[in-house]
Amino acid sequence: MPLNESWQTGEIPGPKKASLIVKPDIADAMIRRAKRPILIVGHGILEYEVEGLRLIDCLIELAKKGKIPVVVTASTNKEFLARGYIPAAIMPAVDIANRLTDATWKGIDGKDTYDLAIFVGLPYSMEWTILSGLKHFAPGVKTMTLDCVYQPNASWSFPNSTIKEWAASLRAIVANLGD
Amino acid sequence: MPLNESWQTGEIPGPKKASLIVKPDIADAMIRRAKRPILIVGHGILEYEVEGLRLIDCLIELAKKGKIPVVVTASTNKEFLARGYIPAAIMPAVDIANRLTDATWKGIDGKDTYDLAIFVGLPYSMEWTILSGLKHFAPGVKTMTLDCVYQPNASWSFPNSTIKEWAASLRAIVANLGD
Amino acid sequence: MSRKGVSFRVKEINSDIAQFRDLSISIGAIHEEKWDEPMGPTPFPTLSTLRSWDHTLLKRYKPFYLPFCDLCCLCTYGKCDLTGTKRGACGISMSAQQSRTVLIAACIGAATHISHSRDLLTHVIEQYGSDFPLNIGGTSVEVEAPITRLVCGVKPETLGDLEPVLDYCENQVTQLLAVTHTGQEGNNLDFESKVFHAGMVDHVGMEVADIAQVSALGFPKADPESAMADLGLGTVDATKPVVLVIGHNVPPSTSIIDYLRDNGLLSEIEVTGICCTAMDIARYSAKAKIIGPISWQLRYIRSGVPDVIVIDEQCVRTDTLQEAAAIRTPLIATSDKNCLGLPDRTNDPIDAIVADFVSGKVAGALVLDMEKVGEIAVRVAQGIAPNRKKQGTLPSKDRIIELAKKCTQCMLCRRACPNDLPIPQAIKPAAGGNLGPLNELYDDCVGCGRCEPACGQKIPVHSLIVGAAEKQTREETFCIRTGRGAIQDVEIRKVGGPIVLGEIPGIVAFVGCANYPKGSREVAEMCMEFAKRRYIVCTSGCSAMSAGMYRDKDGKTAYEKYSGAFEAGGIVNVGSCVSNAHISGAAIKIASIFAKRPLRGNYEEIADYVHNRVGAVGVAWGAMSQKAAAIAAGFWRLGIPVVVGPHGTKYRRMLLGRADKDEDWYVYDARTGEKVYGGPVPEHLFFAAETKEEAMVMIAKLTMRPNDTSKGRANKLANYVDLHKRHIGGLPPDVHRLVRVPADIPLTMKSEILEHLQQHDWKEQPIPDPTLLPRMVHTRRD
Amino acid sequence: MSRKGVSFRVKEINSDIAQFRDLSISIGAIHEEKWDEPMGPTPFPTLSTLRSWDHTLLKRYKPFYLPFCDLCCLCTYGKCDLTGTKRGACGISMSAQQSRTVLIAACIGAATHISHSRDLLTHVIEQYGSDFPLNIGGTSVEVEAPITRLVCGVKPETLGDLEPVLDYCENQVTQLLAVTHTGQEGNNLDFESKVFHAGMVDHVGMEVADIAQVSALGFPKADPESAMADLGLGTVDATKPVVLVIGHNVPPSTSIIDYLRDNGLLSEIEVTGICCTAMDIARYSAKAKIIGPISWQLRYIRSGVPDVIVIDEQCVRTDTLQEAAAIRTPLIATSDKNCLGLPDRTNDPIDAIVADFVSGKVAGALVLDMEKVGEIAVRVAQGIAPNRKKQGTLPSKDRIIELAKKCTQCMLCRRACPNDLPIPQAIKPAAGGNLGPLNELYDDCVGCGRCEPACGQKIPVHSLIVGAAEKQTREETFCIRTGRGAIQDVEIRKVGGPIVLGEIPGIVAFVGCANYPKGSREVAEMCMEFAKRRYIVCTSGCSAMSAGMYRDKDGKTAYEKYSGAFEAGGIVNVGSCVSNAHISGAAIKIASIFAKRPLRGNYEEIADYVHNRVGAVGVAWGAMSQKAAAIAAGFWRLGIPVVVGPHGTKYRRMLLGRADKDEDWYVYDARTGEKVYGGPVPEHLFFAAETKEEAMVMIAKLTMRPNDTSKGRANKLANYVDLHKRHIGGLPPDVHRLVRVPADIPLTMKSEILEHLQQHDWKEQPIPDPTLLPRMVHTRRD
Ligand code: SF4
Ligand code: SF4
Ligand code: SF4
Ligand code: SF4
Ligand code: SF4
Ligand code: SF4
Ligand code: SF4
Ligand code: SF4
Repeated sequence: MPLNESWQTGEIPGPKKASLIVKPDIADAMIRRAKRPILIVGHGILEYEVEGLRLIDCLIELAKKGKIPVVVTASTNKEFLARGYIPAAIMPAVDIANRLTDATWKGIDGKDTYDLAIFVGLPYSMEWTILSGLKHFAPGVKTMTLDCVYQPNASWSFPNSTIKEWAASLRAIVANLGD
Repeated sequence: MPLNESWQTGEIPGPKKASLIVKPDIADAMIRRAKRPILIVGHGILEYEVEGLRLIDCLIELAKKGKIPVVVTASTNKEFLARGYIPAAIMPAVDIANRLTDATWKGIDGKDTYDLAIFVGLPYSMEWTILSGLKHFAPGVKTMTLDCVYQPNASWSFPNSTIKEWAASLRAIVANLGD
Repeated sequence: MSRKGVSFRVKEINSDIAQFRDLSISIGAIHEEKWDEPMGPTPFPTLSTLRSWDHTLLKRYKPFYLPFCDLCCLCTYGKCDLTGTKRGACGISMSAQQSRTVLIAACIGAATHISHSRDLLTHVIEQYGSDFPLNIGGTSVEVEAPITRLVCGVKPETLGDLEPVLDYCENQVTQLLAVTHTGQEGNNLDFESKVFHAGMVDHVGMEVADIAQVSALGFPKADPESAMADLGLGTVDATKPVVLVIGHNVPPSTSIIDYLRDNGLLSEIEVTGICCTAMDIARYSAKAKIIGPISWQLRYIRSGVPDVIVIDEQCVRTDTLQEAAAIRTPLIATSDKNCLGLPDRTNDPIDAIVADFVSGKVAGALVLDMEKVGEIAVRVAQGIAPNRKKQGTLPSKDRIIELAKKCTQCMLCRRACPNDLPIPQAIKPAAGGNLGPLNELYDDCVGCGRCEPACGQKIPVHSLIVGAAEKQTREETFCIRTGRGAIQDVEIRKVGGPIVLGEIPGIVAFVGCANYPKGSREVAEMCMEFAKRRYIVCTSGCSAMSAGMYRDKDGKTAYEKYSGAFEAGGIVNVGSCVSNAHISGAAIKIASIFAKRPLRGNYEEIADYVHNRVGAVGVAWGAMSQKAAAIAAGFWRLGIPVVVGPHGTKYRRMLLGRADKDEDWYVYDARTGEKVYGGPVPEHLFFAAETKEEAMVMIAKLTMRPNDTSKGRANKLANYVDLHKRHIGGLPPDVHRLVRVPADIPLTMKSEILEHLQQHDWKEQPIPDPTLLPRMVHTRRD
Repeated sequence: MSRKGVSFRVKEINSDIAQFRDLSISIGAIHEEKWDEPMGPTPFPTLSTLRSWDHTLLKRYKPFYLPFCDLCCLCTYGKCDLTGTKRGACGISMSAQQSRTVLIAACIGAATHISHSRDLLTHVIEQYGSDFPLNIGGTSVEVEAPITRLVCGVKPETLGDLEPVLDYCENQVTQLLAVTHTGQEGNNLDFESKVFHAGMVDHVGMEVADIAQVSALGFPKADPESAMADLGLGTVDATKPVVLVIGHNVPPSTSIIDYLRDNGLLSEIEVTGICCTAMDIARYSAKAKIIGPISWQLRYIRSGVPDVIVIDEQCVRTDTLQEAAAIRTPLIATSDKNCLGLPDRTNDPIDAIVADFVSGKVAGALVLDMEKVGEIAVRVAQGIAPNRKKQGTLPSKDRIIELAKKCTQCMLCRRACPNDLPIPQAIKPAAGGNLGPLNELYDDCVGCGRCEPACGQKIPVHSLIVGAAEKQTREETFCIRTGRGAIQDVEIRKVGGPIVLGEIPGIVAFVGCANYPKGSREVAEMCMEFAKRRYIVCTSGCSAMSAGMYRDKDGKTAYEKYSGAFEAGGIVNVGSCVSNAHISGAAIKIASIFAKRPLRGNYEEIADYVHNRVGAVGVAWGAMSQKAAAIAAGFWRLGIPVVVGPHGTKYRRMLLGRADKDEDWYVYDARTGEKVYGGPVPEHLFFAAETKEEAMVMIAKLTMRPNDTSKGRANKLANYVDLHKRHIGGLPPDVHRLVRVPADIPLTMKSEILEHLQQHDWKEQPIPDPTLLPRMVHTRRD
């Protein structure tokens, strides 16, 4: 599998493409460096379970450790609630992305703009187009995806990976963040 | 300069892209392996001179050593004639490329089809589109460019290079071929 | 030299020059006088006539651009990299370029409906004459052409009256397409305004097509109890010769039915259809069987069942000739828009054509004479069926296992699949004999075939999936209420009150194509859910088929379970794609018939009424085509929100409101002229949902309107809150923005909502008499 | 309810309903009777009428596809990867997709001309009335509308007669655009046939526009000695208030001239123009100055000279508003196709608008009333000029050096430049004070501005180049013969013989945009070369300007050096883009007037004549736009070859003959009906040349026709061989394919050509009476 090609073969991006998160520390560094990160979680995460670890639990840990507010889309909320974690906001993916393009938007807490938006779990092509929207129209927001496939329109993305490699990376990111 | 991006920033290719000629031997191996190579030389070569070496002389040597028939486009013929080298054919670039898409075409000598077409010296975007035509419609013909810029639609291309690096590579290719 | 020359056939022009003049006389505006409604301000609007209305909407519902490509490749200055703030060689910005791309799509869509409309109209006029009266539903439908009346300010009474309406449409499409030329419009919002214009013109074109065919071909006339037709692969009797029709323009298919009828063959031959031609042929004869939407083309052809394939135009897979050849089934092309490189046999004798087909001498032919097509198709099917033996190309179980063994798990098929289906993961067990996982993919597969050329091992991936689902396909035996056409004026009068009072929480229309993220079933489930909740549910085109392709736990399809009337809890299949005009037409008729707003050439006022008062929502869950883009745009200009599935983000932009920006939601109170807060309703104009669940919750929310009575708002809120609780979890976070006065709160949810309101510093807001048009202040006529 | 409603203004419809009916009566075909030519076989052809002619051409000139993108992104099933033999989700193949893209471009181009034509016609009918007679050249031009007569079979005599012609065009564009919808046409050659159809319809639309404006606005009427106008940046008197008009639709500009004339201000104000509006305003008043083609927009605006900018439609840079604001020059938009987001001030009083502009309160406004525009523009220019002080944004020499120092040599500007100009290499010395290399780029720069946003250092690269060329721009003082319009019938009669006999080796038309690989000068050089060789040279649009932008060693421009007559060695500027119709019209008139072939509705025969007998070649050296694509397609359907520059490969495909395949070059001999070898002439239908030299050699070759007399062929060969020797070197390798009989050999080249013939086993071939239409055998009428 090619590392840094669109997972959907035809969804070729233009000249500006995501840097690869080749090592988990890269993602950690970016998250640490961000003043106001936000995590947007789509329904796709509900499917993933590797070696007993459910992705959603990993993300909750990430959000807690990194103190990152979570926006849930679609029905993802139910699963978070079921785990006793109350997301910062429930909002469709296009709505939160649209707000991120507004440089005057003060965030879900009304305090300030976000400088890093971390996406995970949206359908591939929907995430592709939404990240494209942000690439072009949200110059102040860096974007990162935590999916196991390359998303060229993000600022940083994992390469196309096997579920195993990817789960290991995620675990490492979360572990590091705790440091 | 990025090695394997289109030299013209906007001329993004699709999923199928040229392999890089990272070392001159790669090109040599391809040329040697070809049963019936052909060299197509555009007018752009007339501009290039590096450290006393004129590109055209280098190509004549390449053609001679590799016993590769040369097709000249535009006014390139005059310069070849001036050096006492008679090209195998004079033909506009779109004409020779069009013939290469015809799997029944027996070549300029009427003997057989070509399996490797080496391009050099066409205007960048014209070469881009012509190589695209061959990528899609000449499945039996591998293509290579000897220009100093990356041509994504070829089968093999040099990376975007400085004139110096590139001249050195060309020289090495020609030298190797003599072996 | 009359404009009629346009639609002439060559032979006619040749035969008699005088005819030109005769016809030019018949163009006249005879019926004009009979319509005593005074002309409104904007008949035959040009590109700029309704611009200020568009900008009013666009100020609230701003485009959120989702570039699907970072480049522009529209002229030879390009490709231009438009990333971020870069501009192209013509000076264009990314936002304008995205809107420009939407405009091209909307123009293609509108042109497609309008040109279809023109071909159909020319055909029925040739058959029935210009003076043939329009009859959409007898006396039940007095407002026969609400969109045409509204947009053009004319009241057509005969088929001939529809011609100048199409002239207008063609003129406007040409103007609009010109706008996309290099170095024309430079402003994204003005591009968007033109997209709306294209959409409006598209609805005129669709209306013309459907009222012409309903009138001339005797389709169900606004009949809530139109007949049921068979639906699904399993309904075909493959022992008979089988004709397959694909496309959108019904005349070649009606000619098949006519020939069968005239020759007493109706029960000897199966006439089956895919896409809108199927919908319309079933309106012509309920004996025709509907196989399914566009995604069924490959699987049905590969099954080997059809003995002859007749294609007309639109949404016909462009590899149909190759697929037909693979099962040795002849193909007849019948539209000059889709000639497939075939020899033109239009003027050859029928016997010769039939003989050539039956002997296998030719694989396909172009026949542009509709009357010939019927006989040819039937006789070819009869002639060829005995020898073909229905050999398809779908692999047997053993063959599937054998093919699956060749798989290298390279993932390329999955990476080519629009729905990212886990194909390699399903092929692996298949190689070991377990076809279950492959079969499971069947429901979610949109039948695009892209996985096949992607596979380096030449595994016919789609055929593997369909082959593995063989039992399931045999069980596809559903039914569908045939397209009824328009909504009766009397139905409008009946529901007008309940809609405004809120007994009916809204109108939800499921329209458009089958590019679903998770298969057809989701459409059926949504239809049933909203019908159960007593919304008025409308369906059309591919979505109307999908709505019928599922049985609930009682074993009933949506059409069996719910009535076909335009009433609370009805599921109203209006018909094919062009019948979508009856849905926008119904919204317009609510304003005109129920609320008595002047209709003629009075676009802005009617749109303002619909936007502020009629709780209609369009849902194009699998919208794929340029036509779908144009249809959506026609709804947008009326202020009707449209919800699409996740693939809809590829349409390049959403039109999203910002509920959090109070200043965006002010309306004029028509009674006082004051600007008052109307609430974020409807919140969006174009919205892509990630999942069915998110869509349903959003649909319920988008039926709200500033004009809702408290009873109405309470009913709408009850549905919204309930759906949110079930599918998203908890009370909706924005419920305080949607409650205006205490009476808006649904009784059963009182305490929890009150608590929420308190937490959010809720304040009571008066319910306005809302309008976005300053000129409507104090001038209300209802 | 007449179709006239289409072009009505709202106010008129409102004011009087009866008018509808009055007008519907005036549609009539009154003049039909007066034209005694019998109707030909194909008036008002539909998409399929001329299909077999197209396929005949396409069999010989097969598309060579040059995909400019490997994907299709036209619907939400996509993007689809179409690499090699892959197919999209709709089943489409790469070849069909490329042709489909060409069809979209051709539809956009045709729609643009036709909608421009409609707006113009509506405007002049409003001003002069429907009955205003067409007058293209008095009695010198009896065949006033050769294309319209040929295609539609009608003979227009008044402005009003042109309306139904445009109805036809709009109808066909709509049909054609529908073909590009997902799931329509699946065959690449049928797409190409539709491209040809779009081109043919485009030429009808162009003809209507130009004969309407020539007639109504009093443009030069087929006048070989039309006035000379100033051309070039250096011709503007910047001490006066300066108006700049940009676009293609001349009415706003004529309204400026009218206001100046009426108020005796003609010599007080400079009226300057860019693009075709410039060409046409100079036809209206030779006092108007033409700045240059599209590539001059940025440099002229940035010079700060214009005090007001009036834009209409087409090829107006979409960043004009931003550029205008940067020099504090107000902008008036006048077309509903290009509103730029500006407030609509159409109905505001002129004084208020002028005041708002002059005070700087508004930067731009939309004014859709042409009559108001003239006064506003002039008064704004007068009011604003004294204060603006012509401050431009071009950097001084010092500033250039300063900016150049910021350059990091990252190459991004060069990588953004369509012509791959060595910008970083020129900026380096500039940082050291040597602006020479930067200045050298000026000639080759197409002024697209793409280099600027590419630069991370925010260096205004294009401005640096223009700034460095400051002296050169001041010296741009050229002249151009204003567009003469049609070719006189008597000229056609005069050249018909010499063309067929070969005294005139061919007609070479330089048309289209300014996307040149190496600047304007190459066009001027080619024009002069072919005029010197006594070809008939035609020019139009941007190319006509470029042709005048160069002085030869005698200090003369092409227009000063050569006559404006349609004769050997003439350089005939027909006018703006829409005047291109007179070039195809001239070819048609050679068949009709000189050879007396029936014209009316007789497309195939005329095209067959032109293709086999009229040695015309179109050259669109800088073809960039969709309009250029449509214009080329109109020439292709007539069998006239078109040569483009290297950027032309981005049009996605060439149409190339294969001289080496003898079997491709057989024609019918009309005398005998036999199929005989006609030789590979013209060799190509659409050809992209790599360099000017290659183009010139190919042009000379492409003027050959199978019907050439020996004298004619010898003359054509002499030019071809001579050009080949000079520019390519040696005898052309294919000369043996072009000599049919010994008498074909140019006398002066006898021995070397004979030697070549011997080496190539040459055999004499009879000269046929060539036709590609079986039905023309034995039925010749000339
Ligand atoms: S817009 Fe579409 S066709 Fe053009 S470059 Fe982008 S993906 Fe390719
Ligand atoms: S239309 Fe504009 S942005 Fe698109 S390729 Fe042409 S110049 Fe570039
Ligand atoms: S045919 Fe089905 S499985 Fe194959 S790519 Fe299309 S949707 Fe995916
Ligand atoms: S593309 Fe073919 S080989 Fe690759 S995973 Fe899919 S089925 Fe297997
Ligand atoms: S709903 Fe969509 S796919 Fe179906 S027939 Fe209509 S346009 Fe085609
Ligand atoms: S039109 Fe066809 S090839 Fe293009 S994106 Fe749609 S399905 Fe794919
Ligand atoms: S403005 Fe001139 S230099 Fe700059 S990119 Fe365009 S052509 Fe090249
Ligand atoms: S883009 Fe700017 S910094 Fe880079 S080479 Fe060009 S001028 Fe210099």
